[in-house]
Amino acid sequence: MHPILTLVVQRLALGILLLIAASALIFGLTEILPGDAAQAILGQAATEENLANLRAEMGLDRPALTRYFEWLGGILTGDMGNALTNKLPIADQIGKRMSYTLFLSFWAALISVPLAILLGLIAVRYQNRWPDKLISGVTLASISLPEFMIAYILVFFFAVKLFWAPSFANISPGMPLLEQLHAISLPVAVLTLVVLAHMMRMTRAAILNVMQSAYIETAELKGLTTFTVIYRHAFPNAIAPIVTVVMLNLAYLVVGVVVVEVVFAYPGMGQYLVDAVVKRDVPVVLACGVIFAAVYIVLNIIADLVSILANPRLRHPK
Amino acid sequence: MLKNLPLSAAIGLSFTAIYFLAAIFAPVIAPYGMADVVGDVWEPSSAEHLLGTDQIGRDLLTRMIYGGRTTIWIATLATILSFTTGSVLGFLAAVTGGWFDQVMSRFVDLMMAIPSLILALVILSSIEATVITLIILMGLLDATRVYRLARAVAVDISVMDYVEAAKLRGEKLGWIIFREILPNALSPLVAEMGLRFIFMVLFISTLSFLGIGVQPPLADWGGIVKENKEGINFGIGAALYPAIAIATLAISVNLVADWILNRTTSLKGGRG
Amino acid sequence: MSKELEHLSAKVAAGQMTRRDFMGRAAALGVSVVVAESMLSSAAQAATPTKGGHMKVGLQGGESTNSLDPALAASTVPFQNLRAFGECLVNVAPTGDLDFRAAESVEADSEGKVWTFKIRKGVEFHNGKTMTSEDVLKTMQRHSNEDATSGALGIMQGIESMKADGDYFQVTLGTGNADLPYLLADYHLVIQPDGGMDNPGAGIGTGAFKVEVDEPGVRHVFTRFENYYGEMPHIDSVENIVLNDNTARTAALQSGQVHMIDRVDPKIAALLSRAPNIDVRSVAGPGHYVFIMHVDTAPFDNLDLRLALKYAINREEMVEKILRGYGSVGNDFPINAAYPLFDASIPQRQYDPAKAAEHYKKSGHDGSPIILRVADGAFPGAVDAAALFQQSAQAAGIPLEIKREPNDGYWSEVWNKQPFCASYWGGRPVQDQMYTTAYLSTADWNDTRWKVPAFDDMLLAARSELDPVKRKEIYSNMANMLRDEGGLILPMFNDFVEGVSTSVKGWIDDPNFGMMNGFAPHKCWLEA
Amino acid sequence: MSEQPLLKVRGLKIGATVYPPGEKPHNIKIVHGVDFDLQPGKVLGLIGESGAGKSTIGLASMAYGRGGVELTGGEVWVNGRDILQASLGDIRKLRGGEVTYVSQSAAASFNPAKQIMEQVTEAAIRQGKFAKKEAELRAVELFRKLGLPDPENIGKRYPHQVSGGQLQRCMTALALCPQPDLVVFDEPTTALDVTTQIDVLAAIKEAIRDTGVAALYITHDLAVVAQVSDHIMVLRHGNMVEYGDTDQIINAPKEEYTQALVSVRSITHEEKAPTDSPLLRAENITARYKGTNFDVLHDVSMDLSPGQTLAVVGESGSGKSTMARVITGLLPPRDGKLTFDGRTLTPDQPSRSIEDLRELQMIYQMADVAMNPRQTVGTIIGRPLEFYFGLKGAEKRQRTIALLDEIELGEEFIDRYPAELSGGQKQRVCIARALAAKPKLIICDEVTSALDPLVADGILKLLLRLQAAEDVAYIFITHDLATVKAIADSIAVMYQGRVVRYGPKSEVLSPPFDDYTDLLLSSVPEMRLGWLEHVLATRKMESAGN
Repeated sequence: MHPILTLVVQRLALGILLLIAASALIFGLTEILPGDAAQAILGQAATEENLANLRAEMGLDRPALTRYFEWLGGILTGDMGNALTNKLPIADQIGKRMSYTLFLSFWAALISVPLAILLGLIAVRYQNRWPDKLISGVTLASISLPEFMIAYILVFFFAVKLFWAPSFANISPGMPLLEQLHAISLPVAVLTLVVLAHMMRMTRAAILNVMQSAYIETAELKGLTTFTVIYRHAFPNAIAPIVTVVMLNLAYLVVGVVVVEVVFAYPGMGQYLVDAVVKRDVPVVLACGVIFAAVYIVLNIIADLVSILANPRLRHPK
Repeated sequence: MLKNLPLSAAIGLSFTAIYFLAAIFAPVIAPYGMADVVGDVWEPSSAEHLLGTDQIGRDLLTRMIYGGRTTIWIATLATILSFTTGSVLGFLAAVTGGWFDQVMSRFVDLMMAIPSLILALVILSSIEATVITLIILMGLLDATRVYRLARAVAVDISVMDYVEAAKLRGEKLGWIIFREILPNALSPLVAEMGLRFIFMVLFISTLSFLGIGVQPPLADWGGIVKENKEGINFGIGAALYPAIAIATLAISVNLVADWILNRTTSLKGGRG
Repeated sequence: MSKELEHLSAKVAAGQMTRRDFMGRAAALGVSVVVAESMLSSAAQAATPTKGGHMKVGLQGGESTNSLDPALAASTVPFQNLRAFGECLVNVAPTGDLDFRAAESVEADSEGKVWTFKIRKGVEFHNGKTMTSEDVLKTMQRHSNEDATSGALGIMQGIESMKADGDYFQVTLGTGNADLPYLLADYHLVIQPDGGMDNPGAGIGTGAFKVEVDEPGVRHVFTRFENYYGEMPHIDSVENIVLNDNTARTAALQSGQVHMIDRVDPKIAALLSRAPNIDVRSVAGPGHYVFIMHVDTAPFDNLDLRLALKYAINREEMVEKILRGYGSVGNDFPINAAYPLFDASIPQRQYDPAKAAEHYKKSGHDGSPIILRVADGAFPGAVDAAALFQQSAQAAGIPLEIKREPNDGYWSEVWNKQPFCASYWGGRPVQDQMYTTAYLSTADWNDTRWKVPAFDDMLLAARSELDPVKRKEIYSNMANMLRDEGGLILPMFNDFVEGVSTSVKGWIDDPNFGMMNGFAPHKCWLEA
Repeated sequence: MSEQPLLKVRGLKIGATVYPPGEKPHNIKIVHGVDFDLQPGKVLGLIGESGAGKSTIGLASMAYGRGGVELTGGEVWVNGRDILQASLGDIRKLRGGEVTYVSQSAAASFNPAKQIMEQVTEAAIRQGKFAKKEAELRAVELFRKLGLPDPENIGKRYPHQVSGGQLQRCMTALALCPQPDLVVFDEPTTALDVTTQIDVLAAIKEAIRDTGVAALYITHDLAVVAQVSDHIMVLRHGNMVEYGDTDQIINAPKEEYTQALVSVRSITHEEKAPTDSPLLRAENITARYKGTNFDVLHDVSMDLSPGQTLAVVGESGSGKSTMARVITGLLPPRDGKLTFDGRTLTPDQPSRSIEDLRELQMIYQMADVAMNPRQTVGTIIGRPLEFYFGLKGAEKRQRTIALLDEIELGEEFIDRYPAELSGGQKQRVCIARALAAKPKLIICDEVTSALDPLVADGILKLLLRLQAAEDVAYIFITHDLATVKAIADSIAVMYQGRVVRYGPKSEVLSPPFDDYTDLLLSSVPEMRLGWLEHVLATRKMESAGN
């Protein structure tokens, strides 16, 4: 296990470097681009002197570098600072919103991942027969629809017409779990549809790829049934690519939900970020950006590790 | 090339062709001017307005045709941009290796660690979204993905004996990249190209939907959905047509991509 | 009027009959809509309200960047929140009269320079502290502080000095202003303990509701404040839910998840009103959409050109196409029936290509395209409106060129900087304030560069004139002046269009602002 | 022949669907009606070149068609029932139960993700032949019988943790574990080093004898099959050429084709004496690969005279291919010196002059990956002409055609793609490409080992002819001593990164031998019965493969 341990350390170190670089990149962008928080807030009410006042009040009059390093220092000491616009501490805000987002992603993942893999296996089992074609067709369609469209269609039918599910995800901490689930049923459905296709297709491809190898023939020549061959011999060797794509999609579930949150007025990170971006609330944008990047990086590391663990060559070196 | 063309691919090709032709000849075939208000709001489809009218009484079919034009135009150019930059850099990195490879790959990691939609948000929230800026932005953001693929493919190829043979012969980088590697990397890249094109279409639609994409009166499919979405809750189709268009285009291009992929894999020959 | 109608209106109030049916019957009985409406609202009040319930309101215009600091409130959701937990000295009633809240009464000296408010006794803040004139003073001081970024800063500028003694709060102005109480009704000016100097965002006020949950950009829940001095709201609690996406907001109302939504898109108002359990309420307000010209910049310094453009716009078409009828035509001055002392007798300007062409010719303009700058954000449908303007002007041979500007930075870069662009005004409670903000020579936001001493004099005269008849006459003259010489082209006043579930009773149309000027939660009740 | 045959094949016809690029997929015939019987406990050798359909026939005895292969006609009777008519369920019982399979590459045929024991016993358990415990005991027993080290625990290892030779034995254990009636051995030793090969061969032979199982033994190497089989069937292009008992086929082949197979490698080439001014001189080369910490070459020296052939012989891991990389400059040595044609070669390839690059060409083992599949033969051969001599247009084309018929291919090949060539033709094109540069030295890396014996012979003959004609020198890297004997002038025997024996062919190949050379020489299968036993009896040293 030793090589793996060192590997983890390397990955983590690289990850942290990436994070810092990412934050610098985002900060740089927000600096280069025209307009700033003061302007964004005052809008029509902007007059030179109260712009100046607000800038001073927000500390935007100080040089960019100092601000960035202050922020960085803050982060490293676990303090994300306060939002420029409403003076609320970013940490609590994000804390709340992140929990919402994770809640949504969690359930979406819980449904989509096993479903995707199962469908993938079935598609391989009946390769080029109707179940395969059906599954591929449906998933292809769902991958090809813009997610906001899926969302609206579901809302129209299940909320407006049938009154089965709420049209927007109004959840609050107090709610009992079942109500919360009911509240997020539509967003979860949308997200599931969006990520399902990709994962399923990759699973199918990965397993089919493995099915080309000679040891599958060996297995077949042992007189095993096709399904046994697939899940006992093919699947274990397809884990690495599958995990990679699953992680990619999980990352998407966490960071890619902006649209879904807009449509369902879901109080997640996406909404928060979009508002912050529009209002040029740099500290918030940075915080969100870094968190998203972190999620992506961590999931990637996990993917790497799993693929390593799934590979006996690395698990049991000679 | 087109011999023994499977049905699915045939359908895909024909649809794709139709859309592209419509895009190219939009001004010719569109029944009305793009921005002309020719009827009442959300008229149902009729003889003079085949798809009815949109939220301020413009002919929807016309909007769809011009919308398709913008969407396809942007998606195509962005795809081309992302592929030329992405694959050339990817090949270079794969062949030369060393620090260039390191720098590029790390940078790409960095770019990919930040969700592209969010980068797009940050950038487009302040620079004006013109067709050009959109193409460049989307193209470059997507180039990172292409780079990864191209590099991976090229790394596999560059260990082939024939590449080694070329190196031993003393060939220059140019020949090795464009004559030895590119032709063999083409098929997977082309297949990927189809998918990336779709993501472009969806991406630009999403941007327009969030209001930071193509700006009116210029129409794109995502934009038309946004303009007409209020109607959805009342079962008004205006918002559905562009969605259907996006979906069908996506599916047909996917079909074509799959077909290319299959052709190339069978070219490598199965297990023997 | 017939017994039957009264009977019916009672039924409606009792929820046994939908408002739409009633209007239908009323029409059938040959009763004008206005009368019917008034009957209905009076009947509504007459009916006995149901107590209790949790009211959900879906609102546009809330971001996660909002705060509860009254000074920073700029969009709808913060406005609704202030209404719920805070109270000003006075409010403006639907009728346009003053409705005294934190102040019990007000006295003015002869020329309206010194105003003395008697502060209400036994008013309690949500933190248990009792409100004093000191709190009032501090509040006003905070908002008039130059360095502060209060949205009410403009209003406070006319004030020379303020003082509080005992139960009294006194304001002294530089020049007399008969409308001061109306100015102090500005929604920013809610009374806070110590004027909220220490913690402006605390959300402590004297309102009928107290803050329960504050999730900026998501939802704000308020529960009835049991120690409220005034008339208790019928409902137990109200939830302001942020639903910025129009479709989501509509869907929420349709699927019965909220009781009311604001900003119903005119396009769908008709469709929405067809839904069985939903009423669409639209109220003419002071808000208006304008195209503004700088009268001091060529070519707009030429009166004939200005008139040409004014005649070249088709107001009816705009109201029809852009507002879908949920609004009224404008007359090139920023005042309509929503304001007290409005002179309805001023003749309406019509679309007249011939006249337009004539003035255009007289202006001797070189015929080069006149550039009109516009952005979606200028007002809903601004771009479409501009397109319509362009077409109607074309008919008069006036070449307009529309230049789209990005939404972002429109207010900082284009508006009040470019000589000809689209804009909107939310309106003000009184004419004086409207004119003072945008048409006084010295006004910051004089976005038409309208600097006419005669006009300024009239404004000041009217301001300190306490006799309504005389005032109305002065205002009428000012309106005519602006209409015929001013730099604003005002095609339309937009209505407040709102969707209300039929289970909501006690609704009264209020021209001051949407959601019954923000008091719907205070006055309406929920029928089971 | 009284009892009924275990395997009875009648009129077996096998076809396949192929999907050539750009063409309609169409059916081709692989086997055109073959008949044979196999009695219980007997071993039948199926021999033929690639494309003869021998593997296909072998798999047909399990009613299995590989890839797009379909069993189109005839009967295959196993234990008295026609399995081509049997239900899928019955076929599953048959596979891994009555009939089992040992494939050419055990390395590829073991699931990398599972322990060996699990895979060895799987069939036996699934087929309900043994309970888990028994099956494992039996496996251990087989491991021991097959001479695997540490039989109790080797099953706990993963495939990548054991050597190729051992894995091949495990594969045999896998096949024998369920106590089948018939085992199909498909080139079980071809992928192994010669020295390993005979051990595995011996192990298999013994196992067959002890378990009394019948076997189909498929190979292209007559010498090998001669050691294990009772009968031999010679196949060509899906037809039976000759059938007889081993003795008769080896010693008295009737058919011409069979005779050719028997008399293969009859090339003779008398050695030239080394000249005093060598073309290439390697002195004390020591090298290691990037990122590793051990040398793969230790102080290796060798000379090559102009126009002569130096054979570098050794098994995989002996460092012979590494030597090639050092000479070509792909792997700069840590120490040592290369002199080429009197001048010193810079160690790393990129810094070498075009002249050096031109005069030192290389031919690879796998012809089909040595040619860009997207280039025509014309481009492949033409490029060096253009690159080194700036030939263009007609001139280039003429030269290309000239080269083509030097390698005995016609002008019509100029527009073909590699995919359209046979293995032999591909290798010839590679030779032409090397030749096009007018080199002084060509490094031939295992150029014949991927080819069928007869084809290989053809290539060797060609190379010799070209050497005579163009006076080009070869470094011939190979593990196959027969080849060496055929063409070498001098020989360097390499073992674990060192040259253990070096000199003119005659000296190297005549006693007294060092142990390794002896092992190497003795391991080359000879086409006589009983050779295997004899060798095993007289060897001095264990093979490296174990």
